[in-house]
Amino acid sequence: QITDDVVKIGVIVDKTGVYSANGGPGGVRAVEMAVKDFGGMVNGKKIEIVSADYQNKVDIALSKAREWFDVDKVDMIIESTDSAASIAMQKLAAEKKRVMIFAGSATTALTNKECSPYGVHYVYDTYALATGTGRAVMQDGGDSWYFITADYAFGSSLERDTTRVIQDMKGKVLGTIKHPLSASDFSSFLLQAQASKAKVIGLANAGKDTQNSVRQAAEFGIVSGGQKLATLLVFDTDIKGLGLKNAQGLLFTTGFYWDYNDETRKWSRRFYDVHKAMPTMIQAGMYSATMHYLKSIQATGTDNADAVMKKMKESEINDFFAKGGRIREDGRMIHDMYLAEAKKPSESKEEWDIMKIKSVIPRDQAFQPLSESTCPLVKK
Amino acid sequence: MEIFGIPLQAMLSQLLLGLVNGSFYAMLSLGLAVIFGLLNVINFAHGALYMVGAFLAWMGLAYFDANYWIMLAAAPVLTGAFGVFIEKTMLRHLYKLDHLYGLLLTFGITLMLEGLFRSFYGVSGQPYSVPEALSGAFNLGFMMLPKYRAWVVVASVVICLATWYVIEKTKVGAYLRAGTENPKLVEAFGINVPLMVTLTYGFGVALAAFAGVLAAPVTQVSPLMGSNLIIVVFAVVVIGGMGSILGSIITGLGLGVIEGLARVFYPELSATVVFIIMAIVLMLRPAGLFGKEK
Amino acid sequence: MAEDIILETRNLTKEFKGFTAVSGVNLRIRRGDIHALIGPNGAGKTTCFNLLTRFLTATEGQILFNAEDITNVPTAEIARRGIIRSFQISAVFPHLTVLENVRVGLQRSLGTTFHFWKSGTTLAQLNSRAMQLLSEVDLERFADTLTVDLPYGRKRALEIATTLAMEPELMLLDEPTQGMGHEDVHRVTELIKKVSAGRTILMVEHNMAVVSGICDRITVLQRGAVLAEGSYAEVSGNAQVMEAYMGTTTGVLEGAH
Amino acid sequence: MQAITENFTVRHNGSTVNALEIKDLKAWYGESHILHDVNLTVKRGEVVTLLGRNGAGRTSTLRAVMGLTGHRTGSIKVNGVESIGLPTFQVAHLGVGYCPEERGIFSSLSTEENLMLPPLVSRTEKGMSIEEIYAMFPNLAERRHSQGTRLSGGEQQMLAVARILRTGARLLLLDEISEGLAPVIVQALARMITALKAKGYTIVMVEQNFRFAAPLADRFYVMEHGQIVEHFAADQLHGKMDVLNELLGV
Amino acid sequence: MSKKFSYGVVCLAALVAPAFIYPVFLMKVLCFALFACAFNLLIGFTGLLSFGHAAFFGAAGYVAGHVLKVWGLPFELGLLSGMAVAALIGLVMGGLAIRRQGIYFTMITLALAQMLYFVALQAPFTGGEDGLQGIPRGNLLGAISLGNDMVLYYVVLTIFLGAFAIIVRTIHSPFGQVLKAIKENEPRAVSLGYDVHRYKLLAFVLSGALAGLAGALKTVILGFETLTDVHWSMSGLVVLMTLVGGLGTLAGPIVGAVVIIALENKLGDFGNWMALVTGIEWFRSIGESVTIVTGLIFIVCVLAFRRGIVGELSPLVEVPKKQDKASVSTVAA
Ligand SMILES: Nc1ncnc2c1ncn2[C@@H]1O[C@H](COP(=O)(O)OP(=O)(O)OP(=O)(O)O)[C@@H](O)[C@H]1O
Ligand SMILES: Nc1ncnc2c1ncn2[C@@H]1O[C@H](COP(=O)(O)OP(=O)(O)OP(=O)(O)O)[C@@H](O)[C@H]1O
Ligand SMILES: [Mg+2]
Ligand SMILES: [Mg+2]
Repeated sequence: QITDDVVKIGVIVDKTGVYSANGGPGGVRAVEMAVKDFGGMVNGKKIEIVSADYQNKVDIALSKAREWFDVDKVDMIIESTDSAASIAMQKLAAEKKRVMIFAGSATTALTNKECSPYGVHYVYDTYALATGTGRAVMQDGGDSWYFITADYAFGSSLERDTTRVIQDMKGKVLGTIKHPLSASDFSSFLLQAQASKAKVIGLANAGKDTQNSVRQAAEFGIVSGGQKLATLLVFDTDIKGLGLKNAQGLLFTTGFYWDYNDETRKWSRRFYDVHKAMPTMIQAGMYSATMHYLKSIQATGTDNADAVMKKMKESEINDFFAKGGRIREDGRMIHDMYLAEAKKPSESKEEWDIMKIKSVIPRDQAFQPLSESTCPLVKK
Repeated sequence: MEIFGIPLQAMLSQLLLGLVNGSFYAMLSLGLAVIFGLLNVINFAHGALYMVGAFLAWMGLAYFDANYWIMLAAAPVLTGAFGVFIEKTMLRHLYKLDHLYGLLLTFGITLMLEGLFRSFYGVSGQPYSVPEALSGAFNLGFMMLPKYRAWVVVASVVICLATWYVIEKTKVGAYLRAGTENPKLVEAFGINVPLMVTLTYGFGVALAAFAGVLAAPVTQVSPLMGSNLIIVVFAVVVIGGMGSILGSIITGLGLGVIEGLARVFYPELSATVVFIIMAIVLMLRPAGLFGKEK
Repeated sequence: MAEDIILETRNLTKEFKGFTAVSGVNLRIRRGDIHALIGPNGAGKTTCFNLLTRFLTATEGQILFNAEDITNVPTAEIARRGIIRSFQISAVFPHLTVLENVRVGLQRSLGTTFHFWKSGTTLAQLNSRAMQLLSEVDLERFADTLTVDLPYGRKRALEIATTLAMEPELMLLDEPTQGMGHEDVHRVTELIKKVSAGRTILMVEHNMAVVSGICDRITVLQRGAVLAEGSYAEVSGNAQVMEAYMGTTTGVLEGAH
Repeated sequence: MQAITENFTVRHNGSTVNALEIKDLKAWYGESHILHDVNLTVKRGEVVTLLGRNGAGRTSTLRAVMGLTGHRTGSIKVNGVESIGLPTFQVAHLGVGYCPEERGIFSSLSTEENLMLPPLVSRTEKGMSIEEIYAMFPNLAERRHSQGTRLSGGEQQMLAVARILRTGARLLLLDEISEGLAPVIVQALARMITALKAKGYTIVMVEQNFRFAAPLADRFYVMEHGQIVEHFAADQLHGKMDVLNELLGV
Repeated sequence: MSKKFSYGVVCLAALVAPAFIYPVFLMKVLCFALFACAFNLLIGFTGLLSFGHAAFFGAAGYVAGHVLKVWGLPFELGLLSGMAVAALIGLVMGGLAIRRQGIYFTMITLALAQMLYFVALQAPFTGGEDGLQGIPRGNLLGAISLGNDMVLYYVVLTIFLGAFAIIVRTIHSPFGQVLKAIKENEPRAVSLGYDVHRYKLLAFVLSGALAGLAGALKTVILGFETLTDVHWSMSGLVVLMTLVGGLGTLAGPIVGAVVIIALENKLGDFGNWMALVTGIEWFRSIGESVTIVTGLIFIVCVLAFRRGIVGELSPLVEVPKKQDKASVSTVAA
């Protein structure tokens, strides 16, 4: 049975901020698409969507989520980017016993210390990003690093995970500097990184912050001076924003690329028709996750969070986004990840032809093994 | 070579960057000082108008194909005209009230401007590239100094000194200074003070827009770029001594440099150093470094 | 020596960036006197007042009040010791009632001025004393009037009543009759005379009619220094004073009025 | 039409036109009505004094002429030109120099800058040259580079008067220029007024100080409660002493 | 009688309100109302415009959050420590700023508060950009669990009424009388022997402590504390609330807080409703533009309704007593 005779999905995204292109309105579109594709109804009950812009602010996210749960009786919240807000919402959702899906947040805390029986971490996390990109760069000889890190949960999580990879592979971290979220001028951070003489400057940030760092690094002659940039989190939209001229050669890890196979192309073209941009991995993941959630409600016949979560964890995910995907007891959805490289302008044949997949990171290696998880839900 | 364990190279380059930031502080606090001097209004909207200047530059390029140099001239004029509009329709009615109302009004204008640009362009930045003629960098040996940033420093110093000269050394400046003290009397001498006030506001605002256009290629163009800066600039103005033209220029540049130093020696402090200096200055000289005790 | 000196300055000097407004002034004010400070414009009279009440800090010299050094005592503390000043322009609390104005003067004696938790009605105990003071300056009819609505001369009277509430030993009046019509001048002069009983008054005044009428002693300042001191007769007989103040050595010392 | 003819007369037959002609002037500060139908005429070359008690409205009359009060109605003709609707700065350009009650020396300007501040207000009149002014007020020459407000009270007063002599204004409105000054300086000012009168200036003085004003003025107006209540020429002064006594307590 | 009566009605309404309105929202309104009242104590009765009140609000929030979450101390101590820290900050900030007047004072408070913002951004215990989360509400007097929104609501309401009573009392106390005199004519108050800076400082500290109480309460209610509360826009918000409601009136800040918080939270709904009623689709978009509307209100208030809602309405409702009118006289002259 469905409470209140309606299944309500809350979509909370950054609609206008630094991450708006990565998740943002496109994320809302993806969820809408999923609901529409599902038929707008589940078990004869209507599916409704509410969405909000939380501007990457924890307080707005939390107030909104609380109100959604208390007043609007929202059954599931899916979010797009901010790690700090995610950790806060994870706690709230656990307290209110509602399903909470993280599509864009990257911190591994969500499936470790802060894990919850009601939370699903769907697309990627800092562990996956760090191992994919970190390994590749280290193997390329980049064994001394300096980090420019976004000063909040996501940035430090990404830096920590990458540092672990570097140290495992006998590399050195020479220093790190934190910058506030959506800083505009990176020159001073970049000069500090430059002065460290590290071989690699690791950018533990995302979205516009990453774009600005890369652009300004060029201005100050950092790459031409022999240092290498490691962009730890890059989306298709960032490459578009930078232009291939600036972005070419950037190496990064991603969970999805629209031009990977026929299935991804088919879905992505549909998405492009409504959103006028190709999907990022977050947006694709939000569609996939919503579908999986709705299917689980259909299968169990209830919107009761415990039942739905049980079902979601039992059933395998097989769609354009993930093959053989599985949600573990710590809430981590595991699927294959890809190591990608931004194309040179000469290689690009059309507007969105921007990256090539260099290798596939199989799902068992891509994510933190359960054995290392500090999540109390994991039975050891 | 090292100073206190910091490579000289790192220090010099941070100092230069500090000077670039200081140039913006100086231009903005100069505009604030000019406006405060004659209108006795703390122009809270200064940051927002700086942002508008930057956005105009960006919009000029995006919609009208007007390049950087055209917009460097056009944006201040347009923003100045908008300032004239603000003064004539709103600020004008507040002069007979407490000065605080001017602050509150311009605060409201700030919210509106930021809100408007936000609802059209989102909070994240729009990239604006360095004009062709200024791209590339000077190799100073210890660092690559992008030509554009060198230009920012030069342009701002020239603008600041020119403004200072006009106000302190010319007849127009004498009218302005006298108008600051007793506008009614200056008017009784036969000078069109209301016009002078309007134009002064327009000029101050145009200065902010000019700084905005200069900043566009450095910091990207975003609706919140002004509000992040304006509070620091307020502190600069307090330290320099409110209303002091020379004070705002020197303090602006100086604090930029000090911030740069702080980034080398104690990066955690770099954001607060301006405020710490402010607190110290206030304890020792309540009217600010160049201010006159009333 | 029998003279009872209430206020004395020793070599009092004030410099403003290279300009000496008050230089080496030695004043001795006798208890109970009405003492006038006169001198051409810019002689440093107001500056002297500001130094005595520490609205300005002296560059050099000492101020002794009842033989105690008060040179470095803060402004408000000087007032609490019994030196109360008036200003060249009228100083009242315009949006308090006349009664409340006086009560502000009295209130300090209760010692509850910082008690934000006490009820305002505890101030009622001061009302009778306040009315008494008001009747002294002939204002009791106006007790409940808002002060802004009073005519100018009455405001000066109220100011004096408030000053009296402080039980000052020494009152400093800066040009108490400036900008007044002739009747008001007369009224205020009488009032000063009346309240001077049992107090010392030091006043700056350009109006020689007032000075000659009520002052016991006169000090003439010029360019920041004391030019002459003595009774009205002594001072007005001094050729230097006549020269400096009237621009002529003949005729009598009289004010601009 | 009439205004044009009057303008015409100004140019061609200046001396017959009154320097200042005020009719039915009413003025307000905010809500409070200060001037009630003031009527007053000043001929070219005359020195006229406004007498009255404090608050009688003398300062307000001068301020109303300059357009410095709040709202005002009636007619104020300066050299024959109607100025009631003009903004303050244009009134000055009709050839008026105003010396306010509070002197208004600018502290951010030096003595000389203060002196040079007011612009020329007349196309025909040159005004006094700076040398002439310094000759008239040697103290100012001596202190020309010091900050305006560092001058002594009397010097400030001289400066306040001197700076409107430079502008070519031939109608001077002087408010209480002897107020708060030592007799020695008051006398200097009296000599200055006499000298100006000899040069053909028209002067309207507001004075509390009867002794100062009496020997200088050609005519007197007495104000009370925002109205002119008495008006007489200098030669009638003696006969009017009783009235003055009653009105002013002289 | 009408005053007592209307107070009674308002109190009654406050008592039954949670039955109809989301209690968390109501509690938020109460917090901001208290914040605005505290702010008004300063501006309305001493004429000092502080643009740094976010410092008290936010700092107390952080301290209360830390005390409750990390140290696990009880609810009451959380609030008290928040208040104490706010008062301390008030003392320091006031010590630096109180000697300057008017606009100078305003700028200094603004800059000092911003300094605190950067401290909050970097100090380890505040959690930086992430803020403090999962702060427990704890128990009242160690017994009654505050986890239930309803229970907490009545506790918050009681605290609010108590704090409001303190403010009213302060205004009418002997101290309040001195403040009034200082506001009217400061040099004269000095010459009467009042050490005006100390009185202003006490007013500043009181105002800061009460603002701190509001901040601490807000943290407890919502269970988190972030940089938003120490940011200067929060200082601007409280100025706006007070201005909208009516500077220097007792009830004004409360009305202002209700209006502004409702606006922030319900503007979207209101826009949808307007769109429904008027058929003009454009209204749907105003929910996205809270700042524009807020800015507009600010401008309109400054230009046309300087006395605020209460200030404009009260002359219509009751015959003004002369003396009251005086104390309503807006920002310091
Ligand atoms: N703050 C200051 N800075 C510089 N000079 C000052 C300052 N205050 C006063 N002076 C100068 O000190 C001198 C004495 O001034 P003061 O006000 O004491 O004169 P006064 O005797 O009261 O004259 P008056 O009768 O005109 O009031 C004047 O020349 C004045 O310009
Ligand atoms: N700015 C003002 N606002 C309101 N009322 C004013 C203002 N200036 C003057 N008044 C009032 O107008 C009336 C006339 O004042 P005015 O200054 O013209 O008098 P006056 O004859 O020059 O006297 P005084 O000797 O005091 O200079 C007085 O009652 C005064 O209180
Ligand atoms: Mg004096
Ligand atoms: Mg007058």
